[in-house]
Amino acid sequence: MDLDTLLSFKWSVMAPEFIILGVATLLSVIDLFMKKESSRTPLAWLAGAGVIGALAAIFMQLDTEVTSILFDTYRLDSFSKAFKILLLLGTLLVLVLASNDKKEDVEENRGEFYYLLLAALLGAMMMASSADLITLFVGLELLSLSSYIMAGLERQNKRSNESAFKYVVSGGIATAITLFGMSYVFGLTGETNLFLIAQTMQDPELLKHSFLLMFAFLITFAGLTFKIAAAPLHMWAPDVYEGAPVPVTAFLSVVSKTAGFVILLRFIIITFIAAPGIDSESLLLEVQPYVMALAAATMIIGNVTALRQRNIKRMFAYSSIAQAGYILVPFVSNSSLLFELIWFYLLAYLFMNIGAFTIIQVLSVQEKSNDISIFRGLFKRSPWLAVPMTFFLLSLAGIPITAGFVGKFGIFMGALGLEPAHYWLAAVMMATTLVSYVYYFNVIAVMFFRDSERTRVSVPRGMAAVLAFCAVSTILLGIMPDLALDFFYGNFDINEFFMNIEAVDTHTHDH
Amino acid sequence: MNAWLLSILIFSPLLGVLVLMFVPSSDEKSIKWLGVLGTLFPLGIALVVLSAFKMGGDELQLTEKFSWISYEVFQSKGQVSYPIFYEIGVNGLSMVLILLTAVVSVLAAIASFSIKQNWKSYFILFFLLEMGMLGVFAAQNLFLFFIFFEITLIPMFFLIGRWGYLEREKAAYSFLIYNGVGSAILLIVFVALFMKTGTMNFQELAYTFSLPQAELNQLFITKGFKMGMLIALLVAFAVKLPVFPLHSWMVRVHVQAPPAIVMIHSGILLKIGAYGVIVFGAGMFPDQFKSLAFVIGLFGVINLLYGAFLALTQTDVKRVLAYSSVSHMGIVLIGLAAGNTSGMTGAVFQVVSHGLISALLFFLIGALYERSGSSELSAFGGVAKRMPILAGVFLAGGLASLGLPGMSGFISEFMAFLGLFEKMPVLAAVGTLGLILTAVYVLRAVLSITFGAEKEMPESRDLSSSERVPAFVLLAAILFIGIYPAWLNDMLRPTLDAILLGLGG
Amino acid sequence: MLQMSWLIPLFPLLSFILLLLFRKSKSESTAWIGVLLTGISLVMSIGVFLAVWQGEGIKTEGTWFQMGERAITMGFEVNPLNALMLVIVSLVSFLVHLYSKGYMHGDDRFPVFFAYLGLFSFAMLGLVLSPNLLQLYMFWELVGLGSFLLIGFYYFKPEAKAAAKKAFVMTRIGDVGLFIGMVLLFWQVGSFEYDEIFASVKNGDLSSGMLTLTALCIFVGAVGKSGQLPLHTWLPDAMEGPTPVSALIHAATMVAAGVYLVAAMYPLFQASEAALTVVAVVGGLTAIFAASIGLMQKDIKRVLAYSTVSQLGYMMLALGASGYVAGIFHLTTHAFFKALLFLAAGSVIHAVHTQNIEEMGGLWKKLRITGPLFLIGALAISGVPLLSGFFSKDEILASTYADGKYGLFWLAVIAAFMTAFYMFRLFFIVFTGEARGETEKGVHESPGVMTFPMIVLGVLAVVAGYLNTTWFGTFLSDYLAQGAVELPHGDHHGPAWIPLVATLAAALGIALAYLIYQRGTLSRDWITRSLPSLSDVIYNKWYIDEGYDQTVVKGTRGLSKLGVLFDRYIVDGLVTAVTTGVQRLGRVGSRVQNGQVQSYGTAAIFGIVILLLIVALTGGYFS
Amino acid sequence: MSAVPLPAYLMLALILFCIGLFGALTKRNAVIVLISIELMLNAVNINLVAFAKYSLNPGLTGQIFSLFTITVAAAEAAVGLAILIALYRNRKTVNVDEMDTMKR
Amino acid sequence: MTGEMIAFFLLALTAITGGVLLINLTNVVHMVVALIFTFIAIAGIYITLSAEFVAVVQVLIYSGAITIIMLFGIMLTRHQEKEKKAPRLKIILTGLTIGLFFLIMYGKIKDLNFGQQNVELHVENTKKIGVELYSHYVIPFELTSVLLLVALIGSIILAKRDDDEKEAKK
Repeated sequence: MDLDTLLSFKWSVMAPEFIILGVATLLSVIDLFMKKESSRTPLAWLAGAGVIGALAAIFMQLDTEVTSILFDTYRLDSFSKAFKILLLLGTLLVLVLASNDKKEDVEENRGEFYYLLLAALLGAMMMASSADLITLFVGLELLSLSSYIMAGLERQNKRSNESAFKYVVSGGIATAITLFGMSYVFGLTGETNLFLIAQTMQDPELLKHSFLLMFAFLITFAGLTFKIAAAPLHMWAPDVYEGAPVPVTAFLSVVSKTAGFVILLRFIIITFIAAPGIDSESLLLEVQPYVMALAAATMIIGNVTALRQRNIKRMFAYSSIAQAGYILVPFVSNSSLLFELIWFYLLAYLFMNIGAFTIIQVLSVQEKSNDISIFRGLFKRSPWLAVPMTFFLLSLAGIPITAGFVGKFGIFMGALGLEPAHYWLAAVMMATTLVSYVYYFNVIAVMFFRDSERTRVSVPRGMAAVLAFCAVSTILLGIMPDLALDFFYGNFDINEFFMNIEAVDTHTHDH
Repeated sequence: MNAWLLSILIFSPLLGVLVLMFVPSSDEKSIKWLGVLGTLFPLGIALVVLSAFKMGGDELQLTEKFSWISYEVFQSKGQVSYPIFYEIGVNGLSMVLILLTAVVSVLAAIASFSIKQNWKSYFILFFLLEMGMLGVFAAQNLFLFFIFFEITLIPMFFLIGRWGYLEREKAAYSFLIYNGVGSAILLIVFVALFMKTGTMNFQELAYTFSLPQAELNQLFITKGFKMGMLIALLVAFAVKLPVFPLHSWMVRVHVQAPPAIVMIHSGILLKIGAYGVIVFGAGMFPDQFKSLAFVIGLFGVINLLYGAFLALTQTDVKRVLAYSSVSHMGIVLIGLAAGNTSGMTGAVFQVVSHGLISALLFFLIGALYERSGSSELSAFGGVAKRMPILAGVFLAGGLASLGLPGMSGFISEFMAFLGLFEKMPVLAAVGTLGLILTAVYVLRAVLSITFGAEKEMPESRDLSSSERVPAFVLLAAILFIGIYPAWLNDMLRPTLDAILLGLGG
Repeated sequence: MLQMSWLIPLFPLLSFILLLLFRKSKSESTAWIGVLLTGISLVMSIGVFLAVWQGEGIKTEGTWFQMGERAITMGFEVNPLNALMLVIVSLVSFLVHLYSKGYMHGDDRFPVFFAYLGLFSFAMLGLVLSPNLLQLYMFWELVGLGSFLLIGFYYFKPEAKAAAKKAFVMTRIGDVGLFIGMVLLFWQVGSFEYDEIFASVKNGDLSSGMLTLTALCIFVGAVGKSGQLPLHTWLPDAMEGPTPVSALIHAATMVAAGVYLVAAMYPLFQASEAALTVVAVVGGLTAIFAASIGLMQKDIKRVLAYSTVSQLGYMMLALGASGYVAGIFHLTTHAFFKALLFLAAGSVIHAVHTQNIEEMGGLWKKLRITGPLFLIGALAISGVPLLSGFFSKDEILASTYADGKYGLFWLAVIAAFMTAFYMFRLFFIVFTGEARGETEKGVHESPGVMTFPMIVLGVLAVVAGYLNTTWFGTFLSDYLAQGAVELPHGDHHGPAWIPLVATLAAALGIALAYLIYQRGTLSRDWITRSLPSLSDVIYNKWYIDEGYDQTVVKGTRGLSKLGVLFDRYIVDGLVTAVTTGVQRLGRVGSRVQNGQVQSYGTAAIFGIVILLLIVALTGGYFS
Repeated sequence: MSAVPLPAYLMLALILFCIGLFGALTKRNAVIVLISIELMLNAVNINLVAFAKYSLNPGLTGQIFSLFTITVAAAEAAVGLAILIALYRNRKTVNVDEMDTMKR
Repeated sequence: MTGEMIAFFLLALTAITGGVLLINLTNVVHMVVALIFTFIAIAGIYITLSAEFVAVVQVLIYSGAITIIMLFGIMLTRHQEKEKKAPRLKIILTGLTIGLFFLIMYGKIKDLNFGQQNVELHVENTKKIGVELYSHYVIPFELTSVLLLVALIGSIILAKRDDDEKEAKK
């Protein structure tokens, strides 16, 4: 392959990634030359501009056909576009949330945060737009490494240190496990291109090793649950969420989680769609009960343990575990609605969770605490914080006229849509949702039913904007979910996801 | 105008919310009056709707239908879409319930004058609650029904938890979790039905399920599936109704919530359960419903007797009334179990009648509580002396509650039992024991408050003029239905006939 | 005239509404509203009665509401039976209104009392005019309401409160029986109309078991309202109400409604021999049982109350023994003389302000009008010849004998003896001898508004008997024969010795009372001493109330308490168990979260291994 | 063909993986925990390289994959160590089981 | 038994021994040193698998770079040299779980054989790898450079001494 061939690829489709990469580099250089005392807020604006630029680039690509560069190591299809929008949007909101962070001891690391955030975003975006095991892995690690560092950015804060260390150890083990599983997936097929893997999976030779395949699947899957904070690799989340700075927690719980689902979808669906199961059924059908069990366990652990939390960030960590469990449900059901359901739920989740974290941030900065009691009497002190917070909590709990409800409704559609319908999974989800009412409404009760002498809360303008945007979106998507669904259906053809344009025509075994 | 009429009605309480937003929260007086005005407005529109409603005409009227949400699914068969529409309409049954909602809301708003704090947020939530209730009865598909159903949940949670009595928060959670269980089951059932049939519209669903089994098999709808769905629905609505043994939340709410809210709750919200059983249970799965009739009847009788027995020895008048509600909801079940014209009519009449009666009684309890600061029976005595009007209305309400002829309670009890006697005479005969017990506990409660030696109370003024309005309006309505039931009956008949046609009775 | 008869009940209703509006008025002239309006009713009733006497009748109905295919109707019907009842009710009601004007003088809720009277009269007249069972049932309950309100008129008295409640609940028990019977009939016949029910009965559409069942259910209703055994306990307690109320409701009208009901449904009863027998037995037992209690009571009104129960038992006995006319006849005469007795008793109470007969005495001289009137009443009820009671009681005895119910016949005779005894015991203690207690002073005769009604009733108590006599003509039975009911045996002219026996029993009773209470020949506590336990039982009303208290009331309350416990510990307990279970689970979850990152890893590996193990075990790993 | 069979390599990898895992989960010194994770990644590399030679589609890909893995592992070790040092400055400990201020 | 076989066994034995020593030694520095043997042995294994380039990288990065920074880490953190054993129960439980994992995997690995092998891997191994890296895998390769940059910057930020900054602030 010579330079001409390399240059013949349509590199322009990578524009969003290039923009992010460029801005990240620029930021690091600027940061290097900026005076230590000067505020890093301009960096935030620059980073934000970069994200918006990348978003714009993606919107301009909406009509672009499926494009593949270098044997799907980069791939632009509807799936990647749809989910990259989520990632970018999430990062943008986290940026605004962080830019207004007035906590002094973080100030000194402000600059690094921005370009680390962008680097993490870059990794996530690469995960969204690749169909090659190696790229996926490197993207995943880029995201992970940046996250480890971000979690530990508050160097003087013991909790931040500890959370970062826990994160890096858990993450390291998870990476090893994932890779161990992937190594078998790779080994049994000898390919790294997902489509080729899928093709090779149909090889009758592999029928003999269906057990190993199943093991590989389960190990890889379990390893990847680390990113989405689902069982069995969920336990890091509460500690890390608690210790990390709030913007990082928001990032972890939204963008990083979204990226986790992206890689799960990409890797699992494409790779195993044609794989044989142990009893010669489809492997994906055969693993359903196990994934279901994991989803159920995740929902139960997350919701039940959240009941006992007094620390709001920790509570949201468990909540986020539970939410991961919910999103795993359509994944289990293999419904044809899979992509839009997950996409929609993640979109809803993005708004409600970032919105909630914005308020947590405001309050925890003011009160110097993360205890639930910081919400005491919020309705009296600042109704304009209490009301949106209520919407976010209701949405998380899945109560109508919020986006969270429509998302959950969709998940149920997925779970009950195919024959045989997964009634018990739906029942577990509903039962745990009920349990979740208790702790979500507990926060609401604290805001509305308790009184407090504390003073009013002042909200920085940028955060207020994030808040308003998230609240409006949460409600709007709850009332008119078609806004998002039509956008999805109108611009994304999910068949592209399965379209192997590269491998069939041009792949040559050049070794 | 007519095309939008119903939507205007449903969302008309929002106008109140909007107006209240601009009133300073310290301006108690204007907020309270706006609170009443804000409910009068929907009442006015409800009356317009009533006038536009053709009695005994087509089954569904004033319908509206817009495309709302559309999921597109690619299956092997090709593209199948799962559209969700915004579709509303009224038939006789929902018209009656909408009217009841509008009326009771106004009266409850008046009764809310006794609220001591945070009037603004109180009334905003109150309006949202009213919107939810109106929507529940106007909804013509499962999705919309569920949404409005849940919308009623949230304001109620706040209203109980913030403005209730001492153990209000526990009551609020109790309310939330129990009703959450109900709505959780509902959601699963609704989605399951949706995914099997591709529609959420009540009528289309009813039509689909009435298809011959051979066609249904192609949709993977077995008899077992239908039965399972029906049972789940019944359980879900049993929570709301509530049916023994799922009633304890309701008692708690009735005791702890502010009186005006209990008026709404007992008067209307409980009725959603009955409405649901009628529309979904009997309306969509008539065959299965019939085969479950005995169980439903049994639970009806158990409810009736259990509530009555427990009401006998309660020392708190609110608890007496709460258990009395349990008991009276048993009559709804009894009527439904009968599944014949009289039974159905009785059930629906009981829905309306109990709505009015319990609203009246709780209103009076609220007035008494405000004066005495207690709701213990032992705290009262000889109220008739200083407050003859209150005592008189209270007695009248009690008599209505125990089914005195000439009042609405009689018609419903009579019809329900009449129906059940045709189908299950022995069960019905056992049930009539409840009529005696009802008399015992109602008189015990009413008499120990109004009769006997007078006891000291901090305040002993009779009903003020603003308090008389709700009391007399409700009493008049109770008497009107009791004396001239034909009006209500004519309105309900087409709807009930349609359901009865399915039940084959 | 007949077309207007539906207005008859409405005048009292109007009175009720008007008086409620004037409820705060202090003026006692408000009473005239009630008197006037019931007077109009009375006049109309008499007009209607006369028209019916001439053989007319009417039945008009309209749809009340439509129940599916079936129309539930409301309307009114005038037939001989209810025309007679109309007159009785409106007459007694009118007289009681008048009487109350004097009796209630000075009460601060004067208009309310008259309002309640109006409500009651409305309900009673409506009941009588009902052309179908459902309508009857509705008014039946409203009558109960009126009675309840009036018994509890002195609401501040705990006894009145208890009595009102008891009256309502006890009659409600009966009502439920009526309800069941009515509903069962409906599903058998398809209608609540008397006509249609009778037609079906005649056609033999109902099985005999069903006939008996429905008849008995309806009879239970009558038992409740008419204070028959075993639901009679409320009636004596109901004497807590003002005395005119007792005269109106608990002597003349409402309690007679049970008898009326059986009479109105007579074709149904006729079709079931068993039902008739039950009616007769219950009636006969009630007659003697209540009379026995009446022997020992010390409260003037209670004596009269038990007397009423006893007489109602007579009527039931008559109906049960196919003595349709006899029953109605006794109902009529009883209405007059019992109302008279009550009003006279009221007059006495009004004068001496006590109801305890042991504190009275020698009133004959002081109450110059009341005394003789009371004597007339006592003579009439005792069955002294030529007064109304004699004729009607004679007919009952005759028909019982003719029906072959000899045991009941002799029971009735003994009851007659007892009646005479306790009435004259009462008379002698109250009116003769010396004044006892502190009641001498200020005793004066009642005003004219009170004595006038008594005089009217006194006259009627004498002459009403001639409505149906062997000697002058059987006007009443001829008249009733126009009605729907086919009279059973025509008239009963049993053996000629029956009147003699009856007279003898009455004479014996009077004589015995005379000997004990006037002459003192026999010591007063003669019976008490000779049969202490029996007299104790009788004095305590056979311990029926206590028995109910110990069994039914305590049982119900116990069940209720049990229910409360069940509700708290089982129903709520389950919920608590679930919630604590979830919370425990949460605690376990958070304990696992021990902050050790290595434990997290171990847990994860453990999870994965479990998954792999399950796959291995279920997938045939070892094969 | 008498070459070393594929299962032998896989077994070696598995053993090393398990040892690494055990070390990562039980060793108290944080540095050793980090280095144990490196050992696990090494085990994966053995798998990858072995599969590069023996597989349905043997080729260089496995070796390239392992190169990426090595790089990533190195980066991870560096970052992990940096975090550890930051932590050590504040807490003066490298004992993993003392790092449990956040729990429950 | 061919020479390849013997070489494999020796290398494997060394690797595993290193691993076991890692587990069992108490001196932290000794542990790291033990692991150096493992890393080098693994490099040898790579050579038997015709992956010369990877083997070289292995030696450079693992036996060299990583081990050194780990040793530096140990020095920097001035720990007590002796490592205390973890609680027995924890060791047993973890050991059992991992043992089970091993057994399950072992059962299906032991007869995994595709019956073919690539014999040309060692031919121009490094060059071919280079070509592949710079053509086929250029995107992940570049991404890796970002990753390394992030790791570099991140490590510097995190490990930077605070006193410098505090002084700078003053």
